[in-house]
Amino acid sequence: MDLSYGPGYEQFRNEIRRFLEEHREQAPPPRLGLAENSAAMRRWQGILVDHGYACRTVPKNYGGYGAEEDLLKTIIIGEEFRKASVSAGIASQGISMLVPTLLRYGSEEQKREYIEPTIRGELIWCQGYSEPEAGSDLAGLKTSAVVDGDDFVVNGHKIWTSTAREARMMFALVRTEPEASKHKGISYLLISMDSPGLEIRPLKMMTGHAGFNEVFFNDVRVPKRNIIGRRGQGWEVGKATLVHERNMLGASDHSMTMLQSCMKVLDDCGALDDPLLADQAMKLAARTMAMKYHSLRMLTDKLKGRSPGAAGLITKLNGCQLNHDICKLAIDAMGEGGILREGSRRVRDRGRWQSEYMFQLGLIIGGGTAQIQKNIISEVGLGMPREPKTPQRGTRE
Amino acid sequence: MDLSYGPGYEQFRNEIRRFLEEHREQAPPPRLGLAENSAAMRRWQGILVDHGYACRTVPKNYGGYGAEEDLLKTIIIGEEFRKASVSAGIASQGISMLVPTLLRYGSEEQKREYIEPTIRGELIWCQGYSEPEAGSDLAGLKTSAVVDGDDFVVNGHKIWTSTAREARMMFALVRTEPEASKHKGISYLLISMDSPGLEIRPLKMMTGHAGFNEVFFNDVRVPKRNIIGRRGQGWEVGKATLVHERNMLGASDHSMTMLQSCMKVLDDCGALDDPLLADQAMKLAARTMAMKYHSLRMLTDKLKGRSPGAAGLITKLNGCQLNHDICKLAIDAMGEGGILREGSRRVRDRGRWQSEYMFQLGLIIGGGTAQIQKNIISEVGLGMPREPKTPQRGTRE
Amino acid sequence: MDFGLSPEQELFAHSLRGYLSQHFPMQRVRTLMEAEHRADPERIEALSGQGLAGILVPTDCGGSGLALLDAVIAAVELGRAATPVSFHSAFVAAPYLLSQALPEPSMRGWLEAIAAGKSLLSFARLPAKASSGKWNGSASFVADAMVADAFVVASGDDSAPEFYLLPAATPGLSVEPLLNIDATRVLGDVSFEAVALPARSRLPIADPAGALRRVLDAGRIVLAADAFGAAERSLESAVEYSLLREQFGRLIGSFQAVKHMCAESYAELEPLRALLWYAAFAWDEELDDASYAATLLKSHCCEVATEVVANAVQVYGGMGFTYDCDVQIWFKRAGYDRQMWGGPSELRARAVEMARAGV
Amino acid sequence: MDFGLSPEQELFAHSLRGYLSQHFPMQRVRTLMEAEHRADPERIEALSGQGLAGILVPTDCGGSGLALLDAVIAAVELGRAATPVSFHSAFVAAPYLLSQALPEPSMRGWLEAIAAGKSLLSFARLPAKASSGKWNGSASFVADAMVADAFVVASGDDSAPEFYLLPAATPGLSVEPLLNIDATRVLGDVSFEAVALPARSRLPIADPAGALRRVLDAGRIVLAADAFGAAERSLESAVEYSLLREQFGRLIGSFQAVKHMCAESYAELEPLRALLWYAAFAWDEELDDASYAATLLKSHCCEVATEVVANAVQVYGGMGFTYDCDVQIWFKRAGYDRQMWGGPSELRARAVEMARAGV
Repeated sequence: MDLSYGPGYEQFRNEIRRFLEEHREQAPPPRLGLAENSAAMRRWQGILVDHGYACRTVPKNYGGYGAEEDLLKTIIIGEEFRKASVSAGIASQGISMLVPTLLRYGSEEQKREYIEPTIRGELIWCQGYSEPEAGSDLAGLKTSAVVDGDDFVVNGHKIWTSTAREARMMFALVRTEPEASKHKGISYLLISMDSPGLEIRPLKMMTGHAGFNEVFFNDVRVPKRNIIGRRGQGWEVGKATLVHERNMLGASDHSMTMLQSCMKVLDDCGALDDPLLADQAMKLAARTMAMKYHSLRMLTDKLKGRSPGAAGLITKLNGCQLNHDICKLAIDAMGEGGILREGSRRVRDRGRWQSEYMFQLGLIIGGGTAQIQKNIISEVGLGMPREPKTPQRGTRE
Repeated sequence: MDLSYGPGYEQFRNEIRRFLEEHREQAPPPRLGLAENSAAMRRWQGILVDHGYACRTVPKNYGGYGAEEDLLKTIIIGEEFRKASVSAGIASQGISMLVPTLLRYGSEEQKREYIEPTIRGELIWCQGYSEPEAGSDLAGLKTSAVVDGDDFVVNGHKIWTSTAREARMMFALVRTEPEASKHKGISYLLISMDSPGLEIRPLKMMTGHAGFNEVFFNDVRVPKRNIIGRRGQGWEVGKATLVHERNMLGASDHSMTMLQSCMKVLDDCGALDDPLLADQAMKLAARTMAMKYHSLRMLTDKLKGRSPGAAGLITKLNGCQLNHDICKLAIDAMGEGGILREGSRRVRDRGRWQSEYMFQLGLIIGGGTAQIQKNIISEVGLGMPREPKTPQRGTRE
Repeated sequence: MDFGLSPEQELFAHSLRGYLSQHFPMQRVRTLMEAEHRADPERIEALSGQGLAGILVPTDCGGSGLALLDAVIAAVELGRAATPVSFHSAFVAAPYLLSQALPEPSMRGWLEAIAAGKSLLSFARLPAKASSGKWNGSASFVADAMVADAFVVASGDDSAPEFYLLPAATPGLSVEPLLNIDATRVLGDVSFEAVALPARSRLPIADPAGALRRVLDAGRIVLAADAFGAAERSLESAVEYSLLREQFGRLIGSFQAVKHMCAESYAELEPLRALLWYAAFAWDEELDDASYAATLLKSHCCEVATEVVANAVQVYGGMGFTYDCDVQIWFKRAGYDRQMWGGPSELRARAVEMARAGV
Repeated sequence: MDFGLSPEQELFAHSLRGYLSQHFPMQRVRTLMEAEHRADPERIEALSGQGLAGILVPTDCGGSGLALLDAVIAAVELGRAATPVSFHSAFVAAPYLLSQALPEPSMRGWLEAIAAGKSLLSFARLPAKASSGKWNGSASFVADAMVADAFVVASGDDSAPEFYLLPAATPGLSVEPLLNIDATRVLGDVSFEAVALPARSRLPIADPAGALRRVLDAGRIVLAADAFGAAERSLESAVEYSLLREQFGRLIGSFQAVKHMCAESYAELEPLRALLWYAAFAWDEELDDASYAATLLKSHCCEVATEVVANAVQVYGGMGFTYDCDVQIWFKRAGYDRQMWGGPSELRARAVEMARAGV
């Protein structure tokens, strides 16, 4: 048991601190959520890439820093940037999902064409996986791509596409082999967002913000060379980067930060004098502390090359529920003020608590609902049998 | 909306009060749980039957009082006896389940033979429905009864049989037509507990008490005339009396009484000064109050001959969980004293809270688990589809 | 013994449900939500036409003179339909207090105007007491603040409140909007700067502390009814959706996880219908445990409603999180009901005091 | 960065699990449960042979001189196996306090006897302070009261406690048994009637308030570990049962309701393993948040354990409610752990004070 990082890493930490001291004025102000697409942010991203603090393992010949994988260094970078309240650069789906995919499955030409502009924030991507009919059953997607000459012709409808309006390209899963089995008929395509026949409709959320979009394809032509991997290999290609290792500690860090802010709300509202609210705060503190050390345990397993087993499956389920509950407590502590929303007079923290309360509920749903996660925990984690599959029964008669 | 009973019923109430005043010294002291089998209790039961305060609707020619069905009168009897802390007589499965069954399905001979001694407490019955393999799937029972001459020959194994050691007879569900479908192959038999080949084993519960038994049948011979209804009609016969109307208000009355005692524990332990325990008490008070008026609503529906619909399905699920939670709070309020059990020095209320805490958990399970009840609420109450049935799949491969 | 609604009450609920679904369908609700702080006489007139505005107004003032139980029936329907109206303030609290002050002849005019849908009143609480005829201070989270024609103000603390009726145009009185998550009920702050109080603005109420307790109890019961309606409708709506939506080749409503989530919602929610009835009945009859019942009801009902609407969102999956899906409207509606006029833990702390005092 | 058990610690857990399942199988546990208040030197010797008795005893007193983290590993295994022993009192609290008083030479003998399994000590709290050398009062809920050879007594309030070591045969000291639901850990009351205190019975502990805090923290962490073990084992056992038992023609473990109940139990319980480790580590390293972590841990872990064992009983169905089904033993074991040395709400109230003080 050792919670220190050791001298080599502490030296690395000092380097980062020096870097931050020297360069912090060049950084744009940090924001919640995905980093915005601004010239200032792109300049900052360039500096980070050049110094190896962003996309550090991307090889030099594709415009990266070419460092070796080192999970602890990645974590220390995150810690120091967070502590200094300096933006850690662009957190886009292009960087977190497409680039690793290209590095593993892309052709040399594709790598040279897309990686560098992506990591430097010049080329923005959006993700086209989910579909309205598929929902939790992602592999049930129906958007079709049929070969016609040198192109695929794409028809269908994607949903939950964030940054669709800002993106120049989409990486998408489409069905190219309708006769194959569900998971074997999918291909991974890169689609230009300027394509004729492609239409974007913003999707307004419960919170009032349009954080997502729907994207419609009506005979959209995509060059055949824009496929990553082979035809029918798309499920494998897309699945490989669904899990972001970078965020392994992110979830529990986020909960810790939220709990701290929530305690501040309670303190300011005098709610710590209300024993009931204080009691709830301590319940949440215990859950948060447990998730914090649970994450450290997962990290240790990772560092030692061990599989965390079933214990690795619960982070998301617990994290979203925990964050949702922290928001609920903050709202309760504010009393009637708890229902105010962004833009109102006297609203606290710019309405953050209500919108996070809703957003976390959305996360409980998004990316594999809580129900599906419980299925996985019981099946993969505890070895319980799968639901019997009976497509015909249980449907409406 | 009218919470009074009206003058006619108030007169009936006064009659009961006069009766109680005149006769209360003859009553044995009231106990929790099922009324015991004692000579004093049988005498008292006889007095109650004669005055129409027990088994009041059983016809005179079978030894009863012959009153007409009147739910309100039944309720008023219960209220007054409870208020006066006088035993309301024998509450046995013979009286609550077998007698209504005989009245509806029994032959004239069977009625004459069994009803009078049963309602007077001279003939004690036990119930033989559940089996270890069948569990929640009651109709999956396997105990077989094969005709041989003038007898059925019974082989099998019953479980959860209360009062098996005291009973002279058992009313049981057995499989007589193995080739028929699950529900159509069952018959309802009356079996003497003295029969050769019948063995009783007490089943000790988590609480430390042996409230139940297992009963084993090894070539037990039962005269063919001991069948109630026709062969294969047993499921219909047995199911008709699974629901006791008498207990419609019983559950919420019981919760009210438990909550009151629990509040007394909190008060005595100074736990009302602990805002957290007091808060939990109020949560339980709200749930109890809701169930109290929910029961009154069900009663009103019943009086008006209306079906309560889905609302009638939740009483048991909520009641057991509520009682379990009330016990948990009382235990928490007692602190370290909460773990003492019956017979200990300094134990409060004779260890009632721990044993009820466990017993209520048993009730959450017993008589249709909470899981099954939720299935029924969703299917019958909310109109959601049944689970697809796939006997082959989902079993261990 | 008859614990349930009368045939007339059931008919009232039924016809109100029909009326609201026809005249305030969700599309119109959404339009009204966008309008938020604009006055909207047509809406109030339409609701008064259904007898909602005058439900507690005495019959000799043009109202229906009904009981709080009837108001609860209406509130459940308004919550189900998410109808944009601050029913607890405009049509319960304000007319109740005015009718308590009926000896004062000017009240009659206001009550008639309320019942006819001509005036919209709002109930406000102001901690500061009027001193030497000039008032300073501010009332927070006042329903309909920007659009109300007049305010019924309860000032001072709970033990010795005073009640005033002040038209919105009173010099020194100003309002500022608040934006809350639930755009079907609008709120604002009302400020008083050296407001002069003419003698006739004071409501002559015999037992002011009792009246304040009664008006708060009534408002809480009605807010609980609203949350109940919102939760009930979102559960029904989720169940309907689960019978249409397929995933993994099955209706999602056939998955035990979805079924049990709905069954649990139902089992938690349904008994509160009876408690709603009882709390209103106890209020109407002024039974001993009326205040205790109201307090327990609001705390518990609003907590259950929070769970039920969140479960409904989960049944809808991603769609439930969109603005276009109606479940978000009930979600926010229940959120408003929970926080207003006392949150769950605050109310339970009050209930403890009542329980200790032997209610 | 290495947040986890060392290979030696994993081996210790593994071998202890094997040992307990072989030498204290559930059948033997049941036999020992019946014996309850009878002394049983064989059991203690067997456990000391595994190094459990001397786990916190310094090496120069014949112990293993290990850390609380190691004791937590043992406690999880003892909870899993429901081994009849009051580990938190006999092998954690008592030896910890004696080792704090090691300057006093007589302590060495007691510590050696503990480590060797020759003496069974018990930790008792007595509200009354010794006055003029004579003691009156009584200590409640004392582990192993009837069978302990001596008592380590903490007397007086938390801010200035005094510690004494009194052999069970001390004149004026008497014990009476209590019966608790969990027959694997026995309790009693210890009465003091004009007990004379020889000077050497007092433990010379430099920072008595600190030592009391540390001993309570350690005991709470170990009780939480015990509850964790009991809950973990009951969940595993319920899952195993669900893969054998069929109902309605299917394994009950294939029903989503059963699966999700188990998944929820697992998701609630598993993160507490890391918190157990951290709380013990923080105690060992005397980190600033050690007491806060111990307090939060015990309150939350015991609540989760209560839910997990109740869920396990439900998976077993009717069988889970019988005395023959082992799940009842874990159910009661977790019930004991929850109530002893501070229940959940009491501990959270303490944690609030720490949080406000800025821990």
